[in-house]
Amino acid sequence: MTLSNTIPITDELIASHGLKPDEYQRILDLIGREPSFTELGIFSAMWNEHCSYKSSKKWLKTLPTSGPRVIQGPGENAGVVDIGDGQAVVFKMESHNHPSYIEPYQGAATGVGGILRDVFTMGARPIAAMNALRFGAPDHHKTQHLVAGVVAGVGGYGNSFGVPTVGGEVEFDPSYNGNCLVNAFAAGLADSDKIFLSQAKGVGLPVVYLGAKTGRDGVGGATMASAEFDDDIEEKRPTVQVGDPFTEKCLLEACLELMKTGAVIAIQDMGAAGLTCSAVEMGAKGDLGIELDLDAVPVREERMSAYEMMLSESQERMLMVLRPEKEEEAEAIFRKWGLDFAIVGKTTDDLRFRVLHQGEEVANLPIKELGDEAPEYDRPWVESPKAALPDFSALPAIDPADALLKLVGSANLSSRRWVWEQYDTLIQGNSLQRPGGDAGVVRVEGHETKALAFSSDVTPRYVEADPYEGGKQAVAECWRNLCATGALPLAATDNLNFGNPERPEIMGQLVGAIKGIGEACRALDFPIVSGNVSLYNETNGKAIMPTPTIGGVGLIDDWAKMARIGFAAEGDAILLVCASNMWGTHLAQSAYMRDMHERRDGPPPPVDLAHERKAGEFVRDAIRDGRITACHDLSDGGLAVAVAEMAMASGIGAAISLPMPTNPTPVLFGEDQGRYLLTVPRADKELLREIIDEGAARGLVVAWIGETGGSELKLPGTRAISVQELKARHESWFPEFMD
Amino acid sequence: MIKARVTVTLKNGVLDPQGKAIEGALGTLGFSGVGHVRQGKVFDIELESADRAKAEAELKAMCDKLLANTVIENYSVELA
Amino acid sequence: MIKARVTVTLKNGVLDPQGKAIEGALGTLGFSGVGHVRQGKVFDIELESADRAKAEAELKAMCDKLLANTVIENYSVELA
Amino acid sequence: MKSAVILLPGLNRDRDMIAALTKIGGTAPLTVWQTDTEIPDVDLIVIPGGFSYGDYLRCGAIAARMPVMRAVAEKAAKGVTVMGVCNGFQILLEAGLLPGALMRNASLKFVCREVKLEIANAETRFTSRYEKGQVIRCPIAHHDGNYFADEATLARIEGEGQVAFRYGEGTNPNGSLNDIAGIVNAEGNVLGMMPHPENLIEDAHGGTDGRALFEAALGRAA
Ligand SMILES: Nc1ncnc2c1ncn2[C@@H]1O[C@H](COP(=O)(O)OP(=O)(O)O)[C@@H](O)[C@H]1O
Ligand SMILES: [Mg+2]
Repeated sequence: MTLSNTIPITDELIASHGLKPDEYQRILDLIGREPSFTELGIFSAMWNEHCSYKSSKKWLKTLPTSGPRVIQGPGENAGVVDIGDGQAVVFKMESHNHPSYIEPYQGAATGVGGILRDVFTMGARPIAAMNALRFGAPDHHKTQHLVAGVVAGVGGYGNSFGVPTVGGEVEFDPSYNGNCLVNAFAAGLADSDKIFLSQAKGVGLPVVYLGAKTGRDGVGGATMASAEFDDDIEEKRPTVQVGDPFTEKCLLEACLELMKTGAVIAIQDMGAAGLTCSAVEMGAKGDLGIELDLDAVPVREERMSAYEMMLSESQERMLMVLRPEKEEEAEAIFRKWGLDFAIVGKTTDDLRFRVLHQGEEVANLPIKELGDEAPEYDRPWVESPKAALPDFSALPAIDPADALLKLVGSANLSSRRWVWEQYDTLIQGNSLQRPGGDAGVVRVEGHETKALAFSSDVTPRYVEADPYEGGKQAVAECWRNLCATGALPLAATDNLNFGNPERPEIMGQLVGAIKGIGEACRALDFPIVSGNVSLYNETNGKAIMPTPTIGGVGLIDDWAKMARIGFAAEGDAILLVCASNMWGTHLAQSAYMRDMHERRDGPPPPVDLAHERKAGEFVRDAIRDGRITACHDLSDGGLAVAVAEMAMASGIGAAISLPMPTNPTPVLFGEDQGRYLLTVPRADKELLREIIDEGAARGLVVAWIGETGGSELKLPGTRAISVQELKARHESWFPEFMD
Repeated sequence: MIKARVTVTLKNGVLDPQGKAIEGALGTLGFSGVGHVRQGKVFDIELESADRAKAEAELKAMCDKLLANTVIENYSVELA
Repeated sequence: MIKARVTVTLKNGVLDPQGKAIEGALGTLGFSGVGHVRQGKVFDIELESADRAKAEAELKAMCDKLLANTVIENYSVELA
Repeated sequence: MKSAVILLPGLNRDRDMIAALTKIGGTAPLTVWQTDTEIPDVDLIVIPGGFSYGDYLRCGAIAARMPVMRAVAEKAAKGVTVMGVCNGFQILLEAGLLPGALMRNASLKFVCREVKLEIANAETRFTSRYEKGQVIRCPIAHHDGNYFADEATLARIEGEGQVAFRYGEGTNPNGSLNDIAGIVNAEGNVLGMMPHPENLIEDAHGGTDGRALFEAALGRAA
């Protein structure tokens, strides 16, 4: 046994691997000797925040993750949910924040590549993608460059791979100045009895390496030390990974083809800390040891050390346990697609993770403990202080028409067309609703009437003001967006982006948000089936706004009855579904207060989950019965912005009249939760009455607040605005900012 | 007027999917003995200037700011 | 082993959207006196060969067959 | 009518195209893999869209040099109907089966949206079910659709009526010369076009403007 790998393990080296002294002591206790350099690298990969979830695990466990339709919850590459007829939807969201800040195009591209791989590793063909993006203030010197690069990167990868991008978010706020967020979501379709998992089974079976060759990509920070023993390095190697969507597309086709042959026992994509994480996970889950022979690993660079191979984050690679009798057939498939295929090891019965390189054993570790014994922290946290409702009565009055024009043309509420037109939104020929509505909707191929709806949501300013309410709101808004198309929300994935959890205030945000998310998911039967945590999003001690992105999936039984946000016709009655005849009341933390008065104080609007559920079910039923002609939920900008969006989406105007209090601002711009707008043909008086009565019977207020028609939007107490002007404002901010 | 050529190439170790694809295609077309292929860019730039030293400094600034992605690329500047 | 650099540039008169966009961007970034910008490609190719003349002929064949689209592009070959 | 779809690694609208041909033609097309050197007897050969070989080097360049493209060229020379959409168009140009080149979009950005397409010549075997001057809707999704040809070539294809489709009413999304969106060869049996008629053939797509193109190319009786 030869383990030393020559690099002496110093305190400095340990620290540069992100391991705290007590964590290193844990390693010594576990293996009873000093680790080799390669082993140190393996531990650092397995025990970092990204792989071990050491700060968040305790709290993630509190989330609801099961339900009658859940086939696979968190713990695999992606969550799996039954959609009936023997089919399942497979989905997950993942962040690529830091890489995207360093190199926006490649960072975002490889983020998309990673999440697509997670989905097809499970045997699903990707059918939809979303991207939730957050950037610094528009006038910050890096913002434009980051937006351009990230959007091009998301598109560059997704378009070439061939998945329609059907939704997402783009938001600007100074808290992201030094730390943009790129959260990528992907969903795929699979037969529910043909889901592939990462758990290895059977002793002595071949472990196969698939896909692209291994380079030194992403062998970061710690390996800078490797410059000392590799005198051949002419330049500091960049740690940026470059995506190769072409190879990934081939990998998709090859994997799906291979899975059909029955050759695959277990499969795992190589994501962060590639070979290390994937091999350990496959073995540990199956109660098996793994032996890897690095000399068999396809490499694209010369003289790679064992350490580098084990930590490389080269993209477009997979590891698989194969039925030996199918080896030839499997290899032929991969060769046909021009991909590497190499047997790099075998499963063993000794529960050890052994790594061989050039005839030497460079690592020999207990495989279960690598994962199970990873540190887990109960980090101290403090509850975020609750703000009192501010008094806005002294603020100068602003004409509602002026305010609306400003809001629809603002950085955060303007149209994202500039972004999504760079994405292929219709490839695969199943996109029923492309970006611009409440949720993206994709037809289920091979089925006459079924479709899936997707939405990604969070309102970070709410979470910052009250993590618990904000966590609830993120889930509720996502759920609402799905309901607004007529979809039954099935399940969600979460991407928790926060600052440094070692600071009790930040940890308090994380804890509060998870509690809120859990509460909302339980109340709405909307389990979390996969997710990702991204911590330490801060620069110079200043954290981003807490951003727990929720990606939700819903099922539409008959897409012919699906609702869209655009007014369908002139002369439709507009109905507001809400909780009380106070219409709108809550201005604190609203887009209006932020953008019109630069006020960011006070509590966010509270979410009444029981009402939320009632309202969503009512709206969904009305859509499914084919009784309504359009539907849109109320979110940023409140009632006024929601009506404007419905008008802009159709080109049809509207007149709103509802009993106004002396100050119309909270009614028009308040962001009270649990509200929708519906339209119904006005001529059908009976139907109108029926819907209003039925809402009342279910404990909701359904108010007839106006009518569609003409080419202008007329809000109470102010001048009419032409829909054309609204549209011009709405569409111009982004191109003017970027081009 | 000064004519300059800026050449931008990928740093060592950075994956070059284009180069790789070309390698493969050359093989398919029957060219044997082709080792690594790496793809880069050239920019032919005209500058209204007579001061060669200043032009060179300016071109380098253009590379740093726009023409090269210095996170993954190297550049070189050559005046005609 | 022979190392070669192949440079492929657009023919005169062929539209170059990338070059034009760069021209514009350089102006926006405050670089003045920038005339035409044309973008092209370079390929750094390793050949397992010792015969320079043969290598050069082979590289030209690669250009004609693959590396350049001779409808719109010119190429030049340079051995290291 | 029998059709075949050419498959090359990196193409990604092959499934869309197969679905369209199946739905409109009534039977699924045959598929032909890049290394195949022969194409069965069919009435229509289609090269779908995507990013063959990642579109590395130049769009369609590597694909155009694969064995199957020699077979396509032979069929085209014999007068078989051949159609390339998006990447398929780029491949046909690189293979020399159509004149000109497709450059990067003038905006330098990938663009996916709906455009208006004007039927510039309704007498080709692809456009015969439209009227000359008719304007149809059609989605596009590409990064390199900026058609370029030297003056002489451009004059020739314009003069010979080889321009089949033009972007209509100020919707040119890419800077294409003369708003050219699709062209046929001199013999009229090979079409290349950037827009995606296969993504507008059924109600779920929000329209059926693309159908008539396939109906004509498949030669189906109305
Ligand atoms: N990065 C993006 N990619 C694709 N679509 C996006 C992106 N950002 C926003 N969108 C789309 O723009 C529309 C408006 O977004 P948003 O205001 O966040 O919606 P909502 O208020 O309904 O949650 C939605 O249809 C959304 O999917
Ligand atoms: Mg919405």
